[in-house]
Amino acid sequence: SGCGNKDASSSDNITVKIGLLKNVTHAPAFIALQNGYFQEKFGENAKIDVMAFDNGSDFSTAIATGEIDMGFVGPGPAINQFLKSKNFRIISGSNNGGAVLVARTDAGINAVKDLVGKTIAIPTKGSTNEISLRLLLEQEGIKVTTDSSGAEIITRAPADTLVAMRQKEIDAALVPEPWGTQMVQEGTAQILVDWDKIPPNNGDYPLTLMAANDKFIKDHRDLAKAAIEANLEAIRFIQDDPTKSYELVSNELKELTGKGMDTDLIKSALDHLKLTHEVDADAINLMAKVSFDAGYIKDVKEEELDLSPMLDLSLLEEVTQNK
Amino acid sequence: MGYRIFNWGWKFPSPQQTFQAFYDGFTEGPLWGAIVASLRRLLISFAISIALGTTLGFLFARYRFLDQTFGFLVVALQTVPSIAWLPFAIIWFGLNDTAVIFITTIGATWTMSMASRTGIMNISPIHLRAARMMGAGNGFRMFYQVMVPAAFPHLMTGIRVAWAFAWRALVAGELVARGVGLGQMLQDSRDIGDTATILCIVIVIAIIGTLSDHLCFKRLEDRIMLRFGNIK
Amino acid sequence: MGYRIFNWGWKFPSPQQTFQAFYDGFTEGPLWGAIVASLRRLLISFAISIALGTTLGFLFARYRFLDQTFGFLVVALQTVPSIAWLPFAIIWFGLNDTAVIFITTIGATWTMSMASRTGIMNISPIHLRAARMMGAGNGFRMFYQVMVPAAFPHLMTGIRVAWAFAWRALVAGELVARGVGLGQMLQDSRDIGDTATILCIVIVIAIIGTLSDHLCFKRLEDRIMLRFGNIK
Amino acid sequence: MIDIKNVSKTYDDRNRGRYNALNQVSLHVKKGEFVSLVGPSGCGKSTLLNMIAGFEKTEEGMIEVNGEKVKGPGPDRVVVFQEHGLFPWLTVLDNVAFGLKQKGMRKKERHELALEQIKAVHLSKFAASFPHQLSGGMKQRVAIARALVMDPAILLMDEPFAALDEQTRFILQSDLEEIWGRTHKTILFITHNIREAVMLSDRVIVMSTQPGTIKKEFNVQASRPHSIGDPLIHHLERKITDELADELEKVVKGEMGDDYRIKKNHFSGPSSDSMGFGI
Amino acid sequence: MIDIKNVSKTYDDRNRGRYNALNQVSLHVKKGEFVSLVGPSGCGKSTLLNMIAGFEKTEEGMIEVNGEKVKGPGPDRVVVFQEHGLFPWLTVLDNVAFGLKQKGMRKKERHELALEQIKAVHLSKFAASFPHQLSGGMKQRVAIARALVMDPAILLMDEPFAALDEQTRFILQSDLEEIWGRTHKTILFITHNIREAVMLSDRVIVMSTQPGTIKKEFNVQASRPHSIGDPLIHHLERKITDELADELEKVVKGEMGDDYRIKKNHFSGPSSDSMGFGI
Ligand SMILES: Nc1ncnc2c1ncn2[C@@H]1O[C@H](COP(=O)(O)OP(=O)(O)OP(=O)(O)O)[C@@H](O)[C@H]1O
Ligand SMILES: Nc1ncnc2c1ncn2[C@@H]1O[C@H](COP(=O)(O)OP(=O)(O)OP(=O)(O)O)[C@@H](O)[C@H]1O
Ligand SMILES: [Mg+2]
Ligand SMILES: [Mg+2]
Repeated sequence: SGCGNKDASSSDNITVKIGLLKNVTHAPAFIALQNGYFQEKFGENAKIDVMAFDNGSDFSTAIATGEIDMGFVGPGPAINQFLKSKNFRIISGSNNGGAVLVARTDAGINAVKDLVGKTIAIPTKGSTNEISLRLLLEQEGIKVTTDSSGAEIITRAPADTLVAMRQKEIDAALVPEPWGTQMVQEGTAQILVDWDKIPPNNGDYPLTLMAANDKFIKDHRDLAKAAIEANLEAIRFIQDDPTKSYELVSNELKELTGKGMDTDLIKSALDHLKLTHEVDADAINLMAKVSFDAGYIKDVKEEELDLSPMLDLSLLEEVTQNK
Repeated sequence: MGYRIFNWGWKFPSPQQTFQAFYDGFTEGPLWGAIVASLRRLLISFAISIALGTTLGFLFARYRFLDQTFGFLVVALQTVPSIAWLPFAIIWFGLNDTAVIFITTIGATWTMSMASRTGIMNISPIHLRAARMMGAGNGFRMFYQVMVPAAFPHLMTGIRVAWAFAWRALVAGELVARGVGLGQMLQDSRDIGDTATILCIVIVIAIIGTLSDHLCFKRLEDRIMLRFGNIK
Repeated sequence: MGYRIFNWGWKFPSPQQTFQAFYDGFTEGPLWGAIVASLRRLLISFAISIALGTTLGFLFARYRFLDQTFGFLVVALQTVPSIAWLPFAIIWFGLNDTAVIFITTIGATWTMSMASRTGIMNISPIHLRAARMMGAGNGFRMFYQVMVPAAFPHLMTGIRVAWAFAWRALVAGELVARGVGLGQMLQDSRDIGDTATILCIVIVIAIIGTLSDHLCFKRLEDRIMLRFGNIK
Repeated sequence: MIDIKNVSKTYDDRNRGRYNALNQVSLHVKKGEFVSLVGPSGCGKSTLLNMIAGFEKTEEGMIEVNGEKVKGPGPDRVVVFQEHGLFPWLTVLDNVAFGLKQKGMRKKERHELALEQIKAVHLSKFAASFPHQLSGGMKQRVAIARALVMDPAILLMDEPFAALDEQTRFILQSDLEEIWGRTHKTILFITHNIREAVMLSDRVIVMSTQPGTIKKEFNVQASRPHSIGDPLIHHLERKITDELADELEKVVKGEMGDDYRIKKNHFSGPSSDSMGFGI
Repeated sequence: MIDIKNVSKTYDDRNRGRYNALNQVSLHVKKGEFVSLVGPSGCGKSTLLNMIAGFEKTEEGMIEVNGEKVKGPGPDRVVVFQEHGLFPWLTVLDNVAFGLKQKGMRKKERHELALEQIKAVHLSKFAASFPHQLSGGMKQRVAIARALVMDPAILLMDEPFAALDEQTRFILQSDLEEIWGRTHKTILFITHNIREAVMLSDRVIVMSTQPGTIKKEFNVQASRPHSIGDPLIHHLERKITDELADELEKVVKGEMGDDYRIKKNHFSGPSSDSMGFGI
């Protein structure tokens, strides 16, 4: 396979710094780590350093500053950061979908249009989830405001969202899985829009992508390709043996945060996303437009908003063609 | 790592960007509202802290057994960054103003009570004796007629440090709390990597801090100190 | 909202849970490592702050024009919670130790330099005159032989406040920085809603704070004050 | 008026252990009498005065004022301290009126009374000033006015003029004499200045140290106002000086060891015709 | 030794505007002479001394020491301050040795020299103590030792004994006289105590105030050691007292307004046979 063409000069005594978020939606990365795919593909001489982030914007800052070489991130923060620093690329997809809109059981919300005058939580400003939410609200003609004439969007770390929902601080939340499922299981919330109805593309939008620093791609193209291979292999593994995957994901989570997770939750999370290496450029451009409209993208004119330079799918092509 | 600082680019906003952020913030953005909201929270917490802290300090200075039992606890609490209480505040009060005010109050009260304790313990015994001799008693009249003014220089120092602590706690608390505020703006700007707005908030905070220090505390202190004839 | 506090349940860890968290933290968990790592960062930043702050303060006290030009800037910077610098620190240095140390240093330096400035400006002119008369000159010998010891009571106050500020900045910085540390542990525990560990970290911070204040600063201050015969 | 019987006082001192500051002191001060206490530093003069004022508890023995046991400070026995003890945050007027305010007197009334006393110490111009704006002598004047406005039966003065320079001190002495002549308060006056004691008092009490006891009493039987030229005053000053010289040597030796001795002749001077002076 | 020619000094004062502290002062102090400066508070005594010490700049006129213009403080003109000015963080020994250390002297050597001077002021027992552990008189002794160890040509003393109680003051006076007799330093001595001035000095300079000028000079031609009994000393004290009384009245009136006047007879006493005293 592709891992055979290791270039000794490139992989000797190098530490590859891989970034990821502590979310179940990063399952392929977790599996690749747990099963040692990265190590296997990189070769013996490469060391792997894993850095876990709480949110995508920290991740994006880190990849832009060279703090990490490559990793897994959502498109929202990646777009924001790319438009500023333009020094990293999206090299592959990992999975799509994976987020749900839940509403508090006793908030009297039965449809998206009921969200007028309600408070909806998202993990971070500019995140992929916010973009979905804004699209969703736009479809129903609901404005984003800070008063009761529209819907109010606030940011909450997912862990805080659980508490906030319990305390009726928020009425709804568009969160990555398994947080939504967890709230449903707790009985505090119910699913309002399921993962495969979330825009854009009804759940078939990029949620987790692989990104790599320009410098890393230039100096270690082989390692970048090896990482893509690891990702592909992990995706296959999950598809082949989901039950085993749940356990592995839980183990990785325990390593990253000190606490594992119920396999049921992991199962529901994985059920709610679509594993794929493909990257939908149109969806990304649409997301960028939403971000722009929300005022998150500054110093760029709308007509110049072209994100094709952010995608560098040549490595992915090389890997898939080698198969 | 230091070299990075000089490799500006997107890492530091240009003056134009900062001006633009100021302009946007004040005209269409939430900057003005954020300032007002933050100041409101700050002032509420600050007032509570000062009143509570001064009273606590008085009790500690006055009742030896309190000082010996709970005194060390206050010292211990004083050393805990109020941000560490944040998780509890969120659980107890929710992600709302109450939590932020709680955090901010906790951040400023202990310092204030230590300052008040020191101030009252350091009152010249001659003043206390003179007051008692002239019939000021030992209770509340003594407290507000003699102890508070006599301890004023110390109290003032306490107030200034408490103010600084309160600011720190406020911003930290607002970073996670819901609503409008400078801390929330900071967090939002960070999320979308908007360094110009971040710088603009830092400048706003610095200006408010300097102004409040200069216009309120320093002036008050100077006036009081003038009265006291610069005794230290 | 206050009633919530008494509606414990999941909102406050029981003593057993807390003990368990302590036990786990020290035996298998990262508590010990976190303490060491945090203290390491803290001490590095603190040393830088003290040295830098004292020197800055001296320069401000000594050179009027510096005081009048940059003095107000230091006051302004002092009022900015160091957490507000965090986004910049992250962009400049990355989510690593350097960023945390930067934040912490920034948090403590300004206070220290203000204290040092006040301390040096308040040195009794008689001491300065006596020293000059006996040939201590006007340079470095004067600085370390007379100014530093004479300003010691003020410097000590500055050091204690700087220490408190440094702690606050450290925890705030660590909340987002990567690696091992009390702040990171706090954040992790918060993410998984582990209130017992949170309380346990709060207690650890309080104990470290109290111990360091008692064993280092208070002792040092008392010894110095004893020497100074309790002059204020 | 003031009755002190067998009073002793012991302090727990960190360095010296139990320190016997006063030992079996008995003293009687009549109404309207001006009594001075002199004695070397640390002999317990202030301790005694503080016990009369009610600031310190009497452990052993008994102190009665006007036939009543002293239980705490009260406006009938007002103290004038060496460090004036004015409140820096109040104006001269408010400082003087403070005691009246505590009695619940109305603002107008108490300001009138206070102004009267301020006038009596020649400070009308400074009623609105703050203490730090006054010179040391003026501050002591305010302290005296503050004491007099309470109209106490007894004035207790603990080295009230010690911090002043000699010129000011002299002026205040003559002011005090004038006030005493006018109001005939009972005054207990502590000083290190023997001339001051002799010039002002009806009776001078010499205390000895370690432990503090009353060593000797001198009646000043000269006619009022006492004058420096009066040979009686002259003679008394010499005698008290001699009495104190022994005590003083004791103290200095305790401080500096036996290698130091006071040249005795400096105290009484080479010729007996010279008057004693404030040692 | 010290040559002062037509020196004037003006301060910019916040309240009083430009304040003329010294006006055309000329003074010559010979080598080995003991000269005292007396005068009412604020007449510029300290200002003059600080200018000689080099702490204040001379704006007008000229000050020469040993034929050289004064440019700044130096170890040849050491000041003993009223508030002693010892460093609280150093032991007595280190305080005294401080000046020698600045000269670069080795530790052993400078400690030896310092100990010698400490012995000379009878404080050997306290070499390792810190200043706050000493009494006021002992602190002034250390300050004198610290000055003497530098072996300066000139000692400038600004009310060195003013903060001490009378007994201690007296002892230090006689100590100072002994030191001067032994070392024959040139001493400029400021005091408010006329007796102190007359007893110690070869010459007493009386200054007047607003602006500070030299009003009169008195030579003390009595034989050393001066004795209180000496009629010459007696007489001189009276004369200086009278000289100062006018100045004093000027000051008091300025402070308190014209409604206050000093009872003149208190100053010189009713009978001319009494000696003058420190007003
Ligand atoms: N609170 C105290 N604790 C311990 N010792 C004390 C206390 N107050 C006074 N003393 C000691 O008691 C002794 C008498 O003190 P006191 O102040 O009465 O002396 P004094 O005669 O007034 O001296 P001075 O003339 O210096 O004012 C001194 O040795 C003093 O150290
Ligand atoms: N730095 C200064 N700024 C303004 N005025 C000053 C300053 N130093 C002294 N003066 C004024 O100059 C005058 C003379 O002061 P100086 O200290 O020389 O008096 P003095 O004779 O030593 O008085 P005392 O006997 O009280 O020590 C005073 O009126 C004083 O207020
Ligand atoms: Mg006393
Ligand atoms: Mg002077």
